[in-house]
Amino acid sequence: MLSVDLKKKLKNFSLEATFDVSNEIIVLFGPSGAGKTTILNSIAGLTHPDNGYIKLNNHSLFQINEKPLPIQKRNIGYLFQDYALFPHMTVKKNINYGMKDESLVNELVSVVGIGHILDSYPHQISGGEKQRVALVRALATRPGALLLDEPFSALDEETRKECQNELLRLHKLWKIPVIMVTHDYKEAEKVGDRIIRIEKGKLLEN
Amino acid sequence: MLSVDLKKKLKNFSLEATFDVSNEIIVLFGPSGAGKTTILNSIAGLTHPDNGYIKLNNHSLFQINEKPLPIQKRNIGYLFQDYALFPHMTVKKNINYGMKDESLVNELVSVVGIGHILDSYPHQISGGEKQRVALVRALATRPGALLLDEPFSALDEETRKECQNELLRLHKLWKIPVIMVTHDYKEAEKVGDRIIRIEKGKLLEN
Amino acid sequence: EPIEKSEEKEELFISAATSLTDVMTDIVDTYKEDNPNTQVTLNFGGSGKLAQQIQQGAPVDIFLSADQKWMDTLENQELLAADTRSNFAKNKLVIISQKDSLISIKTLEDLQHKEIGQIAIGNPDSVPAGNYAKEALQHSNLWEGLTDQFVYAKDVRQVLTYVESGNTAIGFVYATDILMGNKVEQLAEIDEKLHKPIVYPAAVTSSSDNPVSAEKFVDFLQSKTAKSIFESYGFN
Amino acid sequence: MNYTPLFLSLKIAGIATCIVFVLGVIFARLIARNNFPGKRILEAILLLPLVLPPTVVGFGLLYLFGKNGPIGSLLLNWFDYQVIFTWVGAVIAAIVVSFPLMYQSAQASFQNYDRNIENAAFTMGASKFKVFWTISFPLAWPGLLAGLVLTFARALGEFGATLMIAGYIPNQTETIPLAIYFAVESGNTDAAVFWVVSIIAIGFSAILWLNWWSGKNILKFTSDK
Amino acid sequence: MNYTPLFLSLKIAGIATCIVFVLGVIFARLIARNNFPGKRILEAILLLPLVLPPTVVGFGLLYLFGKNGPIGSLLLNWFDYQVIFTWVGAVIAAIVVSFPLMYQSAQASFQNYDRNIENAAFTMGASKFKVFWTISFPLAWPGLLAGLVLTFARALGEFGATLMIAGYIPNQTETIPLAIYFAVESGNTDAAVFWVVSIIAIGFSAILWLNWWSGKNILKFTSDK
Ligand SMILES: Nc1ncnc2c1ncn2[C@@H]1O[C@H](COP(=O)(O)OP(=O)(O)OP(=O)(O)O)[C@@H](O)[C@H]1O
Ligand SMILES: Nc1ncnc2c1ncn2[C@@H]1O[C@H](COP(=O)(O)OP(=O)(O)OP(=O)(O)O)[C@@H](O)[C@H]1O
Ligand SMILES: [Mg+2]
Ligand SMILES: [Mg+2]
Repeated sequence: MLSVDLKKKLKNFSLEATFDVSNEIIVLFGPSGAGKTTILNSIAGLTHPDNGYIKLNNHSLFQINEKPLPIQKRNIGYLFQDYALFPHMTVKKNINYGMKDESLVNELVSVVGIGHILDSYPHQISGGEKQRVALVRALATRPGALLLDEPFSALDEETRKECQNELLRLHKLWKIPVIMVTHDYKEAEKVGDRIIRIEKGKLLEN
Repeated sequence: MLSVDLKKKLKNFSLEATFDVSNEIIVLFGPSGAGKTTILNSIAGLTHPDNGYIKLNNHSLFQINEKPLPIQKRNIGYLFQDYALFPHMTVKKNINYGMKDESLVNELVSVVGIGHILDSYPHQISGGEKQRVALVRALATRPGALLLDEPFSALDEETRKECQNELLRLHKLWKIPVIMVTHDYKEAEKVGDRIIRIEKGKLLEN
Repeated sequence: EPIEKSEEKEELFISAATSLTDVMTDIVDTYKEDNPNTQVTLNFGGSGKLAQQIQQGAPVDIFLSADQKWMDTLENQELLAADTRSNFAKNKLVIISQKDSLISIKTLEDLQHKEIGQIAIGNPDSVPAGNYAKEALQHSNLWEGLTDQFVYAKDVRQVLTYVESGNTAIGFVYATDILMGNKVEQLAEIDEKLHKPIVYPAAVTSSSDNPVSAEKFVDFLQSKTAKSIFESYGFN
Repeated sequence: MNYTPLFLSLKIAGIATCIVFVLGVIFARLIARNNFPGKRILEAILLLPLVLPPTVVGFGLLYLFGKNGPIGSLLLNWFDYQVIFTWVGAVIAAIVVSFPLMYQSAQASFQNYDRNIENAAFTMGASKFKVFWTISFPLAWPGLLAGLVLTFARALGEFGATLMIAGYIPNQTETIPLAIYFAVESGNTDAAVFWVVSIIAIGFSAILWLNWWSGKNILKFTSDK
Repeated sequence: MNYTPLFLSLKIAGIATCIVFVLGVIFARLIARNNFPGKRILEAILLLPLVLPPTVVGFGLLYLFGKNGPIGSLLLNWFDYQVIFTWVGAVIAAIVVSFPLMYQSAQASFQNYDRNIENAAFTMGASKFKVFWTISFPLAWPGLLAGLVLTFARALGEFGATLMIAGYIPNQTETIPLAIYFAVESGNTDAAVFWVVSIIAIGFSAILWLNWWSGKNILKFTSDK
């Protein structure tokens, strides 16, 4: 269970978001620049809200006036919108970096179809391949919660479906809170248990 | 008129693409890792084919055994898949860098909705905002041909439509060859005069 | 003196001016032949540097300086053992030029008549050879007239380099230095009466752990054996 | 107290720094971006003045620029100009000893950013020259600044080679390090302390100013991160 | 010919380089990533040994480590150890004069890459230590290598401060630069040339080797670009 209640001043508006994620997949849906990535960054610990709290399974990740829990202790898997792959490591090393479960990784690699580029460096692979590597890397840590920032945006229809299905399968297995951002409403409906709309920093729950 | 006939060995297969683009919009459509970006890179001059030729309006851009025309002389606008914004310049300076026509830029900025971030640096804006900046920057040079690598993938439905329409409007005005990559078939049908399918480096024209 | 020959090895640490590098190595080798139980360590550097090391408490037993000034400084600061100071070698000041140069200078007075251009000289404030040269020139009332022509060097070796490479026509060095530069020749010897005697002082430091054998070594520098070695290196 | 060494040091270090900066950037850029046989060897040669004790460098310069040296005799015959024993000689010494610092820093910094950003600029029709000044240079700036600071500091502190080629001629080639050296050697503690404090003050304020100025003008874009 | 200076120089420069590399990286990392008042001033202070003529640095060290100096007296009382006139003194001199080069290079290179990549590693549960070694360090490597090369070269060529604190004691503190100096002083041109050639050869091969080794092990990921 992930509980979020945060306020943060951004340049053009202020972000206010209060929502709970039980062991379900929530889709954050909203126009470009609405504040979706900022919410995920706050949960992961890359940036800190000005006010409010963030809790995961009753552990406090962030609480105003307390020292925030450092990123590395949060156990939250995060697929960055711009992937943030390690440029100096091969795909294989990228994936193995925080790997908890090798057989899971082997399976993921073959499902998303990146087996042929395991020895390539990030600058040697295509955009969609990078995105899939980032996906596998985030899943490989077997996190306690999962944040996916437009995880399938660079994929073709078919690969995208396979990845969606794999995500659903893993979610059934792991039963953890997942927040996913997408601009594709069909995808949101298919994958999400619940869709939260966001516009100019304010939530409008469906 | 852009004529392409290129062969290039990639890691897992070899790319073979022969096609002409008259003053129309062509959509390159195909799975992740099929070679779409590689084709665009070859046309823009970032990488060179192993064989073949590339011509724009009967000027040779690339011809085997000749010195390829340098990138800066090709007059081809290119929206990179990963944007490649200048990190040390504000959005405004990014856009003005190769600007030919100020009034066009002003109009584009307001149509795609990035007026409020003109003074921000790339690391201060959202993913979709970056993509729109890259789009405006590529169009601002008023190029003789245009390459768009998944130009709207990070945009919400509505913004995406506005950008598509603007692209169509400009294309009517400019009448230049445009190649666009997308994974969204609806978009391909709406924007493209013609769709070229590509799979594992081979073209399968519709 | 067989009584002094104990089984224990004694260590002597000697700081000697750079210009004594070769001759002192030779002398110490000779000294060791008769005193196998004495282990001598030699340290070289400019007299100023060596004196500063001693001032900062470096473990030196004997100081061999190239000039009196730094010896005086140490003595005033009571860093020298009483009554151990003595002069052990002498040198002469000469004017040199590149070999086969057409310049002919016989006396100091010739310096003012000739179109000789720049003159290399050790910086009188810090290099003893420069200081002696300055004294001699002042004595002959030539110093003022020549000041524009001087290039000051940080040691005698640099003077040699300038003359060897032909960048200055003449320079002032010690007689012993000519042996080191084989591209230079002596034009004139400076009259010793024009400057203070060029003597090398030695002394035992007050912090020495082995004052007895240190003094013995200083005495050895005055011996006939040592004198002949000094002479073979051009000292007199 | 005679303040000539102060101005002389500033003049010499300033001029040398400018020249080294330009040369270092050009060399680093050309060499970093081109692969040719012997590249590594050329790079190692460019670093040699750093390995050699300054006096040896000075010795080499003396032979090159001396009255009978290959360069020195040319200058003398053609322009009737003598480098030895002038402040220009000190500039040359400072250039030679500090060049490796600039080169090595610049060379590392031109490797250290995403080349695709330059390509993006080329697609907008920018000339190589424009791309260099507007993209490569500012992106490489942190490393270039490091080199600039090292260069200035090294040029300011240069002693051994300077003394050899420029000689010690009071008021003409007497830089602060020379003044310090001779003050120390002649036991003139007051003057030595004065000049040590001066050179520290100059080095200190120059470095602070460079950092401040660069933070204000060039590095703005990283300030938020 | 006596080869002691060769081994001595290698030992001293090698040890000094290792220490300076570690210290430089740690300082640069701590200072580059934290903003505190006086940061710029601390940085400028760390660069000071570069501005001062080595003899002055040597004088300072002599004072600090001398029998009566603040550090020297401690060492003497506690460990009965004296640094002056030992090869350890030469190591200290080399450390002090080359530290600024390493620090400045390292500090620039830790600014020069995308911090988000470190954050990505943190989200995977990696400790600060692991992130430093596996992410920050290799990404900063080009600049660190530049610093390493400069440091080794400078340590190898160090003369003025070494002579002051370690003295010139044949076979004990006689590094190659000292050997060169005294060979020149005593007019022994052959020996001088021999040692100059040796130091060039060592510097040259060390730099070539460092570049080659780093290209092979650490920079692979940029090789295609
Ligand atoms: N580092 C930053 N500093 C200041 N403002 C920022 C920063 N990052 C983002 N912003 C601004 O905050 C707002 C929300 O950004 P955010 O990245 O959260 O949007 P988003 O919903 O993820 O958009 P997109 O769908 O385009 O990725 C935007 O207006 C953006 O310009
Ligand atoms: N720099 C490179 N060096 C070697 N191989 C590369 C390089 N860039 C891409 N490839 C490989 O070439 C193939 C085609 O890549 P390309 O980037 O053209 O794909 P794409 O069609 O654009 O895919 P996507 O839709 O995922 O962006 C891929 O298999 C990729 O791994
Ligand atoms: Mg976003
Ligand atoms: Mg692509």
